[in-house]
Amino acid sequence: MYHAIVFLPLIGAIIAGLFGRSLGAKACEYITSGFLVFAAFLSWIAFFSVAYGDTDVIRVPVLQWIQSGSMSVDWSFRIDTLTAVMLVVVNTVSALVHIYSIGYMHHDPHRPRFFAYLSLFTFAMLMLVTSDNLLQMFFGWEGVGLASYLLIGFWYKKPTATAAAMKAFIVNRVGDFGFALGIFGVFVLFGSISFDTIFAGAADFMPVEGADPGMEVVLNFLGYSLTRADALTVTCLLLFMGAMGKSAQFLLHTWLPDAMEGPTPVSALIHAATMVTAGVFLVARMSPIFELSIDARTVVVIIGAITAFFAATVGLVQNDIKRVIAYSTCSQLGYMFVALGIGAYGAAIFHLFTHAFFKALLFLGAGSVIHAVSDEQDMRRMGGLRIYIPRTYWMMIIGTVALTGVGIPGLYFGTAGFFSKDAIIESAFVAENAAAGFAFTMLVIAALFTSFYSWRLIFMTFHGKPRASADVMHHVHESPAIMMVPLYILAVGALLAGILFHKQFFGDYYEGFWQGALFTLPTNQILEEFHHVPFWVKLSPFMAMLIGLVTAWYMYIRSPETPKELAAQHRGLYQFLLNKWYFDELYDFLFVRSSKALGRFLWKEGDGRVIDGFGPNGVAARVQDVTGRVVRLQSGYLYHYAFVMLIGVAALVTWMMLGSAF
Amino acid sequence: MGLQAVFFYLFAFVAVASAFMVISARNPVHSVLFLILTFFNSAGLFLLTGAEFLAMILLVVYVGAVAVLFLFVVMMLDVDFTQLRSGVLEYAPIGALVGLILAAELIIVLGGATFAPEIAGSGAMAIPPLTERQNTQALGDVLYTDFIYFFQIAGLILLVAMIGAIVLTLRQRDNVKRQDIAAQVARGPANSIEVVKVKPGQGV
Amino acid sequence: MTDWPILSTVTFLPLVGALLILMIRDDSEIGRRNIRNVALLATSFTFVLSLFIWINFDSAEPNFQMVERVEWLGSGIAYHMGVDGISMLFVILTTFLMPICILASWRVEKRVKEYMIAFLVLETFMIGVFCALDIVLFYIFFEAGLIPMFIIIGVWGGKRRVYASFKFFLYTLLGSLLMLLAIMAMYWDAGTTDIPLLLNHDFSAEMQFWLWIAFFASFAVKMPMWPVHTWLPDAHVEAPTAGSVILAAILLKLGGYGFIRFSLAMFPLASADFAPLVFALSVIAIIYTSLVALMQEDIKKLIAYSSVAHMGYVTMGIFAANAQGLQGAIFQMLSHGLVSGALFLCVGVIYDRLHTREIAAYGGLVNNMPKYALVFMVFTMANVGLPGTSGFVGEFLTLIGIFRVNTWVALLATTGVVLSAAYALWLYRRIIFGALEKESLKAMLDLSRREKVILYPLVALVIFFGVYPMPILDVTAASVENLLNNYTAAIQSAGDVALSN
Amino acid sequence: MEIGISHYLTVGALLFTIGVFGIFLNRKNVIVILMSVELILLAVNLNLVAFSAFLNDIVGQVFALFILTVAAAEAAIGLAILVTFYRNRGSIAVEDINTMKG
Amino acid sequence: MTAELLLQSIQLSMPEIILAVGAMALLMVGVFSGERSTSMVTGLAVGVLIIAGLWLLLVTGTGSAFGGAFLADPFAKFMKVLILIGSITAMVMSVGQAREERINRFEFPVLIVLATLGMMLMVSANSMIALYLALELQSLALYVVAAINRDSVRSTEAGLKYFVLGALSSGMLLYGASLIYGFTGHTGFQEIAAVLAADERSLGLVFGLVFVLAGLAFKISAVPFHMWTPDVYEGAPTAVTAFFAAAPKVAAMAMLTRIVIEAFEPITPDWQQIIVFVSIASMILGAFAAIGQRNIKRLMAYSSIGHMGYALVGLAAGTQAGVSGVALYMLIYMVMTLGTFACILAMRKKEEGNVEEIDDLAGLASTHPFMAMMLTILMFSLAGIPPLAGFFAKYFVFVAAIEAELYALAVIGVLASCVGAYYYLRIIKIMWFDEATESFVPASGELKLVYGIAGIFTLGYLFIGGPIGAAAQAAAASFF
Repeated sequence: MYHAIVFLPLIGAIIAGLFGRSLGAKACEYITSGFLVFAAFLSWIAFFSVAYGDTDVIRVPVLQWIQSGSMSVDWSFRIDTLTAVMLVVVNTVSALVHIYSIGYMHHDPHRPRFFAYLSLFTFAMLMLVTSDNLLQMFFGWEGVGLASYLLIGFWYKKPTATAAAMKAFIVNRVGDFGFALGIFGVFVLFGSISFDTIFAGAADFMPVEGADPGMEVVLNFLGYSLTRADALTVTCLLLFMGAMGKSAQFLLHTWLPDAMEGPTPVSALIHAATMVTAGVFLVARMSPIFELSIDARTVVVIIGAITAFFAATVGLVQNDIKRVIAYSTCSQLGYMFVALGIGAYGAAIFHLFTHAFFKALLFLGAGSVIHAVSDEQDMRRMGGLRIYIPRTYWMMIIGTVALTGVGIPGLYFGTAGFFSKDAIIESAFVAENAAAGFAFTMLVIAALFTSFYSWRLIFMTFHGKPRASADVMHHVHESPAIMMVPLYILAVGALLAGILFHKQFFGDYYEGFWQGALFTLPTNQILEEFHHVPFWVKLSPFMAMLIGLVTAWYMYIRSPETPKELAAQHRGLYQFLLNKWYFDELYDFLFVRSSKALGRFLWKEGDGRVIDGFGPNGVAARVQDVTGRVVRLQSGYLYHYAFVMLIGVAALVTWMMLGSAF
Repeated sequence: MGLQAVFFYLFAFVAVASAFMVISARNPVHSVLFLILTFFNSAGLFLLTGAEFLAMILLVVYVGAVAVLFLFVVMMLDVDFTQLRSGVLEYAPIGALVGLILAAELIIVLGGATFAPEIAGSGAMAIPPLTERQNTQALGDVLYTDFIYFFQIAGLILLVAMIGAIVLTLRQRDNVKRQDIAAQVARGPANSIEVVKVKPGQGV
Repeated sequence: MTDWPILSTVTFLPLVGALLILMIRDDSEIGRRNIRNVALLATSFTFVLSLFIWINFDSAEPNFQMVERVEWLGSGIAYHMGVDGISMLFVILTTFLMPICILASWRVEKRVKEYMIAFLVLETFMIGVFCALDIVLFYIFFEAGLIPMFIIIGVWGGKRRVYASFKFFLYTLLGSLLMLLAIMAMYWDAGTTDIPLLLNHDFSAEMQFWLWIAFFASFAVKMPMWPVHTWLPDAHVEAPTAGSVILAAILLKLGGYGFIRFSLAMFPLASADFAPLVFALSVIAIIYTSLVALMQEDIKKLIAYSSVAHMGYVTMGIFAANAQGLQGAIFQMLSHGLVSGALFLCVGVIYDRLHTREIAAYGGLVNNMPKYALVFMVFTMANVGLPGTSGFVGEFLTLIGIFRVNTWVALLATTGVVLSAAYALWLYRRIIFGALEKESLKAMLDLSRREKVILYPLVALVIFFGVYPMPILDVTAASVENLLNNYTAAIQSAGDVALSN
Repeated sequence: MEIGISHYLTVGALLFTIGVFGIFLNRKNVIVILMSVELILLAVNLNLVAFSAFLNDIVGQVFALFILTVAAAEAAIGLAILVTFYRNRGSIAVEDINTMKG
Repeated sequence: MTAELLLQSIQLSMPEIILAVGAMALLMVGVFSGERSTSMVTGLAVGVLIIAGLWLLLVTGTGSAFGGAFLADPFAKFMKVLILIGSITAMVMSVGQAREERINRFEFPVLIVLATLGMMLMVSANSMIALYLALELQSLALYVVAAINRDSVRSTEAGLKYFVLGALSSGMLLYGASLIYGFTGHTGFQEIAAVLAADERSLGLVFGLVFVLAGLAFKISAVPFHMWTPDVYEGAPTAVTAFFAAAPKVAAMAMLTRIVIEAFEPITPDWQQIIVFVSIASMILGAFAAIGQRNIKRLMAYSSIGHMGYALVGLAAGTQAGVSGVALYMLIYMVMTLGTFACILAMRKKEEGNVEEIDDLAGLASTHPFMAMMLTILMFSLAGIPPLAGFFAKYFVFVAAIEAELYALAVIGVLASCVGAYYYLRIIKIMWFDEATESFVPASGELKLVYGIAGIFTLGYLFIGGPIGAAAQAAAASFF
């Protein structure tokens, strides 16, 4: 069964990719989507059998991969609850996106390729979540990167798309750089990179009460001799760097908004629901060692909090409908990392789970909107669409409600986001992490901003007067059923996932559900404590949500001039936000331009002038000089020749005489 | 200072001085004449060491043949010597320096060389006392016996010299009439007389 | 079968092919076709035969196998051939790539006869290098390869072919001459030129120092390592497609092979002492040449620079002197052989059509050459080191190997992961992506049948070995382990001596 | 002061040096160069004769005798070549003998 | 000398006697049958050389003759065979060119035979006097041969330069010989060695050594006594140059080897320094100066200077391996040189006749593939690239140098050979990479034969190197 889950998408991808031209687009669509639906179905079965069954971990060996010296890595699946959750998320969203794409990509001439990429992505993602060792995870990790690269650059004629694709891949690679080093570190510390060994070995690193923390040097890193604890911290941070890249965390986030150049279903699948959450998955998967390093987790919290806040601020002023959602994704990922950092792994995964539903819903809805307005993405040229595409409108509302976390504080009733996000905010309040207070503040503010920009999106798009050209408005139409059905399904998830599963993910059934897939120290009581936060804490996200909603309503429905005035008044701030804190410019200057300049310098000056100049070319020139001189010596005159002979003899005689004298 | 020393210094000085004149004289004819003078004085030095035959050979062969050959060639080539001497000796100072160094080294080492006393007079092929055998006879004794091999090679060398000189200088000019006795003798009426019939009144 | 001198057969079979071609006097089109066919047959047959080497190979045996030995030139020089886990795969790589190169040169019309002869002779020399078990014999093969390569670059090369061929020849010659001196010194010290015996000979520490430097001079140039790499871009750029393939895929590997076989195995103490130097140069190579590659405007030059960077991983892995590093290095070399060779073939495909290597001349090829774009993508990704392609395994293993030894080096070398993505993808983007605007490109056709035959097997192999590298790792394991055992034993005993003093 | 072997060797050395010196000092006339060569050979002969007397060994004189023979042959060849060259070139100035150089 | 000893001496020197008598007979044949007899005399001369060679190989034993002045040992035999092969080949090659270059004279083959005789005597010379006389016999013949095209300015200039400098060098050699005689009291090599071994060396003797070595270095054209070489090579008719580059070098090297290894063995450190110096200077100069050449004969002159430097590397080692390396080097060098000169002789254009510029070879690979192939092989071999014979030549001398711990010499040697490779490559480049210009007229059969054999030998040394190496070692064993 697990083979089928993982490999069906691959087979679909191969069929569509290699034989797409002969099979025809329709066949490819049906084959890949069919496989995916089947795989999704199997995933749910797996989910229930694993998460609700007794077996804690299932291991499915596939093939030996690398065996070198003491290192042994196999291709094999590790199915535990964490994996099962991910399987469900990935396959469900993927199946829905496949189906949705049949409609969305209807006019595209390269549909087989598109579906091949989608399935390939799904395969890679599945490899990632089912991996039994870090290397296989790395395979999936890079595989999704590749698929993302291919999908972002799907419309290869658009220079912006191909540039964005490249950017995504390279920025991800920066993260992978850390991830790879982290893997090496793990290998050196634990002697293996398979999870079982790592988790078993992690016990050795557990600080024992009262015992000497251990000054034994286990890792020499960059000239520092690291003790066990420090080594673990370093390793965790390196791994986290990988997570930052993939999950578009602060500093490595720049690729995600640009990735919106890809087709919208791609954004839904990859850049909202699945791939970007790989970082979260990684940290959760590696919870046995992250749990041991409080320093590393503090960093995680800080980064997560900053990301949540930062992305939300940028989201406030964006005009591209997909970019708003993208920043929102980024921000939500920050939430998840905060949860991971404070030790609330369950909450993080739960947010991941719910986020997949509502964010995919939002994206697909946005896609539906874009589809309706003839591929227009700028919200300033939309407005008033509510009447034309009511079903999409409602779906978007559901998504927004879920995202902003509408629910009744104190009661266990609300949308999916309400359960997962509020849990994170509350946990942050009670956590013992050094950065918890900071995180809490940031998250609340971010919640406010989230509410604001989400509603701003809704209001700008669907309310008010139509700002699109008449021609466009003339063509506005509701999407076909094949696109709407996935929306409905996701909407159900977005509404109900919270209520249905919160107890399992971080509530009362925690132990039975996870069965050890997430590791927490006995001292980590966060799951227990967050239930007992003060009421104002429970209320704060709700209030933030409300304030956001009201402000958005005021600014975009009530008095639409206000935003412009505000922007004019705070021009600097506005530009700062609009330009995403100038990160692209900064990076362009720091890395792109400088490395190009450096490359050119090394090429022209280093290789050309110095190495070749003093090396081969220089030597050749000197040889020519010497030759010229030697040849001139050969003057053709007898007396010169005789003279040279005489000098030779005289020199030799003198030499022998001196040699004998001394 | 005995008589031998007086003569040694006389011969030696004149030999060296005229040798120097050989290379520095403006006129090559003078050079050849100085060369002859050098040979004469060297022959004197040879005599002082008891190499009588060689001294004579030097005079007979060198002065009589080689030097005269030089003189002959110098005259024959009839070069405008005054024109040739114009020009500056740019490298002469350095050359002189190197030459002097070399000479100094040689003189220091050879002039001041200490020979192992036991080597003196311990020749492998002793020169018989003059009273017993004259120098010429002594040479003759070994030259055709012990040194027959060298003698033969020397002969070959002279052969090569002869061939070489002929190859390089002997020319058969095409437009020069030569007497061919065989042709003259072989000439008979058959191929030298032609009978021509002349028609009357027309002439030849 | 056991007594059959299979190594010699495989080595000299191409030469027989060359002689056959020499016999073909016909200069017409038919004659040329015959020449091509003979060359293809000879190389293919060699490849098939060489597979028997793999089949008969005993992976568990760390020592040399299929050994042939005949007394030869006196002074200890013998004709001694054999393979072990380290060298065997290079033989296969060579024989595998040769038919591909011949096929890739199918369109060569200029002096076909000499061309094919040059390639066949080159193949003999290359196989010989990997099989030679006498160090002088090794040297002969090693150096002799310069001759056909010089001719290939010079006669069938591009505009600056003369400069490139001379640079290539003299650069490598200089390095190898120093090695020759070292070989002589080894003969003097050990009294033999037999590699298995030399492997067991303990050279004094001082001697190792000098010998190591001399060998380094040769192999570093061949590799090539920074800063003696500048011949490579020129040679690659000017060489004809097949020449570039051979150069990148096999000739560069001679350096790495030499490092493993000689520097590391015979001079362990010096290797340990010099490892930091090698690491430094490797890291510089990785970063420096990657940055330089970023700015190239010539496709081949870019790939050439990337080769230098990739070879940086190899040298680093070798001198990490642990199983991962060493096996990674070997794997990386084999993989790079496939990948860089394939990349040059890809360049050749478009070069054949447009006759320019300027990156700027291309763009949007995916529009009319989708198959080509796909194939090129696979190799680009393999070049980037994407997991699942063969490029990854080697890179990963060498990095993990070096991480165990020196984290600074590992850290800096890992940046290559980012940089390689940057230059490779940028190249891909500029050539393949975008709209098809240039008129000259619109007429370009997708892969022909011949090109498919050339490229598809490479695609398959690159992916196969990325997913299942065990065939290679299995073969090399025993020999590498043996080598490392000797290495550590030598280091330890030297340490003991130092302590006892 | 007794006249010993050293005296003769000194004279020989001087003659030798003069001969060598003459070769490159003289650049106007090849014949003088040939004469210089004769001087060198004379120096050698003087050495040999002196050694012969000193060692009381006749071989030295025999050697000198052969040298004289060969020197004569050499002079003949040299002059022959010189004459040939003169015929071609119309000059025996040393400075003119450089159609080939480099 | 008793009749018995004389007879024994005659037996040992029979090949030489054959040559001497043969030369005189040929001279008479030539004189009596006039100018038109050149080709016949040439043929007969080749016959004489071959007979002498066969006699040498098959009949002559080993031993010393003529009171120890003449030595017939394996080393001499090896070298003599080389000399004979060189002479025969040069003579064969000269046939085609004789007519063209107006050296079509019956004295030419006679002089070659006499020169060859001189060389053989050089190789066998075992005393200073024998050495000098043999050397002069060879030199005088060579002076004449260099100028044999007496109507050409260049030929006579070559002869003149060669003569003047050669005379100077023999003067030096003689001066040295006189000193050695004076300081040891002997002219025989063994006797000299015995005295040297017994007594402390004196500086005067070392001076003598320097002068003798200078004189010999001239003959092998080693730096700084090489100055005549380029001019003479260029000026002399090509067939003559081919001869110059081959056999006399072998003879002079053999003589040098014998004198330092045999006579001066007790003062090895002294001559070793000189040889090392001369060797280094030759290798470097040969490498550098050749780069600037456009005339291929001149280039080959520098090339031969360089090669003598490499051969001296083996001699500098002074060991048995070194001497065998030298012997082998001379063999391989001679073959390569003769082959190359055969190619140079084949550079004939319809209009211009023989040409000598390197650029005239342009595109040879497409116009004359076989010749180009052979010349390429020879060039790579001269550059010392394996698997060609030139590599093995270098290998064995350098091994000897390393064994003698002459590291600096070896390092400089390989560096120089890398520089030197450049100009050989340049020739190959011109042949292969450049576009063809006017092509040469087809080469005559004997030239094809010569360069074909040379090329195949060079290429096939791999297969025949074993026995040849053994022979060289046996030759070297005569001294140890």
